[in-house]
Amino acid sequence: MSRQINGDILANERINESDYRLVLSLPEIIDEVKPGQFLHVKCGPGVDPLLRRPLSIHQCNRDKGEIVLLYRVFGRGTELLATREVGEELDIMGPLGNGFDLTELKEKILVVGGGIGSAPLMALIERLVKLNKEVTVLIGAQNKEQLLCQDELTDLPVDFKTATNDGSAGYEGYVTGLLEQELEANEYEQIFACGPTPMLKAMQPLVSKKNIEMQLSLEERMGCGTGACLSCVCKVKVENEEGFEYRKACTDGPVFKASEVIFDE
Amino acid sequence: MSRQINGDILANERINESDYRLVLSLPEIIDEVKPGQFLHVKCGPGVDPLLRRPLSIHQCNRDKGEIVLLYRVFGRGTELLATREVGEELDIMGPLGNGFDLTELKEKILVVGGGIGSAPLMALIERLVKLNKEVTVLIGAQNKEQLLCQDELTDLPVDFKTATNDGSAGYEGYVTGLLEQELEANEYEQIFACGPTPMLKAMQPLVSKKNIEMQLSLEERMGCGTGACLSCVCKVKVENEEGFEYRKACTDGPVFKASEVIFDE
Amino acid sequence: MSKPDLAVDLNGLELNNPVVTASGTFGFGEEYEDYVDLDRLGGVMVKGTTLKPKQGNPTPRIAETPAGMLNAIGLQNPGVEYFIDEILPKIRDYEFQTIVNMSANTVEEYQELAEKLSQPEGIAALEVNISCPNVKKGGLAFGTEPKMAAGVVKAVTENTDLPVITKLSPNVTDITEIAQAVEEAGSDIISLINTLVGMKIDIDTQEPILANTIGGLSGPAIRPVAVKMVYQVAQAVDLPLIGMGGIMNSRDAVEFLLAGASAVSVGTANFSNPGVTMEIIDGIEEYLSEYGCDSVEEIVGKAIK
Amino acid sequence: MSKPDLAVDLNGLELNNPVVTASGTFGFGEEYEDYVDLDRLGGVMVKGTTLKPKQGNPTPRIAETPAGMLNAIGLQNPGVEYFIDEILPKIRDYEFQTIVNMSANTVEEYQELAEKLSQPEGIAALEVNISCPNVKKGGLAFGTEPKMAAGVVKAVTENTDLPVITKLSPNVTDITEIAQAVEEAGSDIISLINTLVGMKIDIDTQEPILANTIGGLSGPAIRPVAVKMVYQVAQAVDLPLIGMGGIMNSRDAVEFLLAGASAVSVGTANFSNPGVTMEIIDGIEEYLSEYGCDSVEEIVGKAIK
Ligand SMILES: Cc1cc2nc3c(=O)[nH]c(=O)nc-3n(C[C@H](O)[C@H](O)[C@H](O)COP(=O)(O)OP(=O)(O)OC[C@H]3O[C@@H](n4cnc5c(N)ncnc54)[C@H](O)[C@@H]3O)c2cc1C
Ligand SMILES: Cc1cc2nc3c(=O)[nH]c(=O)nc-3n(C[C@H](O)[C@H](O)[C@H](O)COP(=O)(O)OP(=O)(O)OC[C@H]3O[C@@H](n4cnc5c(N)ncnc54)[C@H](O)[C@@H]3O)c2cc1C
Ligand SMILES: Cc1cc2nc3c(=O)[nH]c(=O)nc-3n(C[C@H](O)[C@H](O)[C@H](O)COP(=O)(O)O)c2cc1C
Ligand SMILES: Cc1cc2nc3c(=O)[nH]c(=O)nc-3n(C[C@H](O)[C@H](O)[C@H](O)COP(=O)(O)O)c2cc1C
Ligand code: FES
Ligand code: FES
Repeated sequence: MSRQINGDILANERINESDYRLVLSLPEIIDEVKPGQFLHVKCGPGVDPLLRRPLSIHQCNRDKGEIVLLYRVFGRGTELLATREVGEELDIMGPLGNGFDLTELKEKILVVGGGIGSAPLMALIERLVKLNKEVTVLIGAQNKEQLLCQDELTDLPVDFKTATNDGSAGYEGYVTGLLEQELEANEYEQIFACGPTPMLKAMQPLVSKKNIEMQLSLEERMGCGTGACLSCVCKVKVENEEGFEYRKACTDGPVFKASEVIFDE
Repeated sequence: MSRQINGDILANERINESDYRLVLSLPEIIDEVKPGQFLHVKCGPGVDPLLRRPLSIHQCNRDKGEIVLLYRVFGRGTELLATREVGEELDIMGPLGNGFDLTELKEKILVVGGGIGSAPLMALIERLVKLNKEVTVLIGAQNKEQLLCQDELTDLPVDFKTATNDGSAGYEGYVTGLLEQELEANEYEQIFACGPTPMLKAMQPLVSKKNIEMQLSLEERMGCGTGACLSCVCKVKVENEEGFEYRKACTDGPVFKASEVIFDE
Repeated sequence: MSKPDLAVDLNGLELNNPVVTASGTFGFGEEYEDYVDLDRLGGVMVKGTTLKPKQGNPTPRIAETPAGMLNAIGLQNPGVEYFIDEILPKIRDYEFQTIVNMSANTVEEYQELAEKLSQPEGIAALEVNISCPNVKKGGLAFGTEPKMAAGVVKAVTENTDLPVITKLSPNVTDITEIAQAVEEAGSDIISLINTLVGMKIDIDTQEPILANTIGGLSGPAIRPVAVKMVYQVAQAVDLPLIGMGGIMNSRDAVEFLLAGASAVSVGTANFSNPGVTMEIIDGIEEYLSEYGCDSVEEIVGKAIK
Repeated sequence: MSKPDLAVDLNGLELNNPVVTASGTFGFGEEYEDYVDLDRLGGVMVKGTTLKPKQGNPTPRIAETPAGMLNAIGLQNPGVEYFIDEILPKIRDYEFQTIVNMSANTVEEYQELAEKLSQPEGIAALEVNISCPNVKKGGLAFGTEPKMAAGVVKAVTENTDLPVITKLSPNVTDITEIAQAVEEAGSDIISLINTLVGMKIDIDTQEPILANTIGGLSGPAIRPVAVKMVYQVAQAVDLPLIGMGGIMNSRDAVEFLLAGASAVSVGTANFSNPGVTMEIIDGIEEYLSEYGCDSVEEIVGKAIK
């Protein structure tokens, strides 16, 4: 069950030029949270902006009842969110979405994140590590400063590699280039990925060629977050006349099987 | 000349249940300010609310370059203003309006304020005292807590009387009741008043009966504040077919001669 | 003092209270189960339903605007048969009145929809969305021309015993003309307003944001337009009105009641505050108590001079 | 790289840059002298001018709404003679183009206004506001019916040598129909949009807030409607357009240019930010530079698919 509640803001700190780390006290919902789910956040009071903003659950500290979000300041909503202060309350709906499907986990797992899309992967990686999976993580970013989760990942028993567009850390180029290398060098049984649409789209053929099962977390503009408004749909392959069906990112996703997702031109 | 500038907020403190005292650093305009003028304030960024709010200049400290506003939290704009913090900047236009006409000052002067309408009178009183006028001040409010300027007025060489609706201080009843008493008891040559429209309207016959010259500061909803939009008009007696003309509160006012103002039913 | 009576009877459509949810913004009700006590709602206007299932438009389907949003969902829905067989049985048992919003491109389709929706148990009323383009007449919306609007409404009223609500489009020169035409055509209730047509361009890509280019504007931005149209239509017809357009809280809802609506419908506000309908029901009750009113009716149209 | 050329030629009306101020929101220009370098403005559309002086409506004349405002000023103005004798001489020497917005209740009055305003030096164009009620036809606005609109425009174009701008009302079913009618009637330029009709009720007093009950909605709330109408009209006529409705900054202005307007007019934004026009001129220039454009023209209508 999902709820609309106010969570106390325990921290809201800038971690690099564009990104913030927001810690919320949400003991009421903590036990329901799964990696890959998101919160639908009212960034400020009033009607400007009018709509909530979907933000993935980055980390989930069950003992303390705390949920961590990682967000990039992008437009009006996230700008406003960045001004919210410790001690204030944040109006959220959540947890929302299906999260990653962990029912048929393989052993050798690759996790790929691009840009702020790396946010939801941390909670997943922590879970995979707990389950003693063999995890390799590829994180891509514009530059070294924007590489997310570096400290956390260095502390975890995972194989962690990075790619930056400007070459300031790790592989020089897109994380999809690093992925290509990685798929040549090693055998993986399962991939989880999140990032900008062009990245996910580029990954699709690379991975399907190798016949590896992959789950993608997609981003779509959302209205309700509850499955009511049909704003957030993604194209999914089905056997009908058109060859596709629209599924809701908010309730049917945001995680979909890569093999069924259709990216438009 | 009036300007649009950002003033540093030096203080913004609650002084009773509903009212705030806001101190702005505005050295750029301080020398142009006259009692009875106002600032047109953008209470917050963004489009909610869209319009500025007119607030009278309560006090003007020329040496320090500081302007003090006194405002009551009423709706969305003033609510937002109350959340603004020391160190932030406030976007204002000002000084605006004609202010009180002090060109033909008499000796024995009565100043009457009702509710938050007392705000602009402080700057006036301070000026009158400096000019060694014999000043009597009547201030009305709902109750003792909401009586404004008490401390300041007690410290000044003026005759200061109060009225409260609930009788918790001074005369019990409207300040117009106190005024009636006062006009019976003493002779005044000139009156300045500001307050809610019903109060000003009630004062008009009382004062005209005695043939005392009076200036009223009026409140109207304002758009531009510059005389361009014609939202803020007041009816003023003139000799034309209709017997009146609309004058702009923002540039022709907000202070008008009581003898020329027409209050609608 | 006893509590005011919130129930309203709209020409045969009886609601426990005057608060319903607007079509396309509340799914089939169930979607809000976690946030709302659905049994407390007056009614739910379900997602626009067509004869055949519809995939809807490509994405992006929504864009945010100052105090509003644009949508171009394109009527994605599973079709009337799926609705009757699969969805209705699941929502029938809630206390709310189920109002089915119907969309079609021809008069014949409206008629067929009315017939189909009049069979099953559990539907309280039909809402005719006449903002859809008339395919036969080259895409001009049914709702923009009195005769066409009347034709659609007749096709529905003559083929159902359910109360018929006609939902008016605000994108017209004179909404009272359309309102009078649908009144004459037998509509029992009028709901208004549907969205204003609008668009938004991304100046970075230099292209319209919505895949569909244009979309429908909803939310508080349009409230003044909606209130004015309710106020006008209330004086032009004798039918009960369901007012909507930018209602965000109970104060806004009361504004529509004072303007002449007998009930209100809440749309976009559900997105920013999923529990908003409960707050609105409570708020209307408080307002009535405060003003010493025994029933909702006492304030309906009170601002009309 | 050289600076982009901001000058635009709108069918005979030459502006140094595509930014003008909207009628009724900027007085006669002078009122903003303290805040704006008036000489830098492309043009000023002065307050709606009538044959005889007008007192206008009682107060309250404005009300704030979400991301917008309602106004019902009622065309308070000193009349055309006072304008020509007393005001024009004071503003003639500014560099901006003076555009006179004309309002009247009959075709004859429009004609007389056009004649009078064609005499003096210093007027660059006439803007015909056809949202006024047609007294003879019982108050239906001229701008809501193509033939009536064309009649007014003809009466003006046939009696002046000045470029004629027709200002369209958005409160119509099909704005392209009106646009085409005024194009045929000889209008040189079209400006759009005027305000949407709206109202607001004070739920505490249970009465409309505006003394006039209804008013015109302006500000960012209406921008999506305005952009869509500009986009549509740009494709329906061959005339240059002056786009307006909720422009708050240079990004919004560019949105209108991309939608098909050759120039923009700024209204309500002057109230919240009196220096906004200067920021908009600078912002458009920056945008053009960033996109490697040499002139404004290059982006006009670029979002049209
Ligand atoms: C399931 C999901 C999880 C997400 N998780 C994160 C996260 O953990 N951290 C993070 O920084 N971002 C995340 N995003 C993206 C984030 O929602 C957008 O960056 C944010 O909504 C932008 O809002 P804005 O007001 O700053 O931008 P604006 O451009 O002003 O927003 C305008 C509108 O577009 C929508 N929008 C804009 N960009 C996006 C986008 N990329 N995806 C979806 N809607 C968008 C907004 O929600 C809003 O309705 C996620 C998106 C989805 C769908
Ligand atoms: C010349 C002048 C000087 C003023 N000086 C002061 C002062 O020193 N201290 C103070 O507390 N108040 C003063 N007021 C009143 C103050 O402007 C309003 O209380 C304030 O605008 C209310 O805004 P809001 O957003 O809180 O209320 P809302 O009701 O949300 O405002 C909605 C709209 O109505 C207008 N409005 C509402 N009430 C008034 C009012 N009484 N007068 C004018 N416009 C109104 C607002 O400006 C806004 O446009 C003055 C008004 C004028 C005209
Ligand atoms: C996402 C969305 C989908 C909508 N779908 C429909 C629909 O299918 N049928 C219909 O008649 N109205 C539809 N509407 C219009 C609403 O029912 C309502 O008339 C409009 O949004 C104004 O109300 P609001 O401002 O409270 O949202 C939709 C509105 C939105 C925002
Ligand atoms: C206070 C006010 C007065 C106006 N007066 C006139 C007028 O006299 N003539 C006219 O054609 N338009 C008038 N308008 C409409 C504006 O010129 C403009 O078309 C409209 O406000 C939309 O632009 P905006 O959203 O930028 O304000 C007025 C608008 C406002 C807000
Ligand atoms: S956001 Fe409304 S259905 Fe997904
Ligand atoms: S507020 Fe615009 S003329 Fe006074």
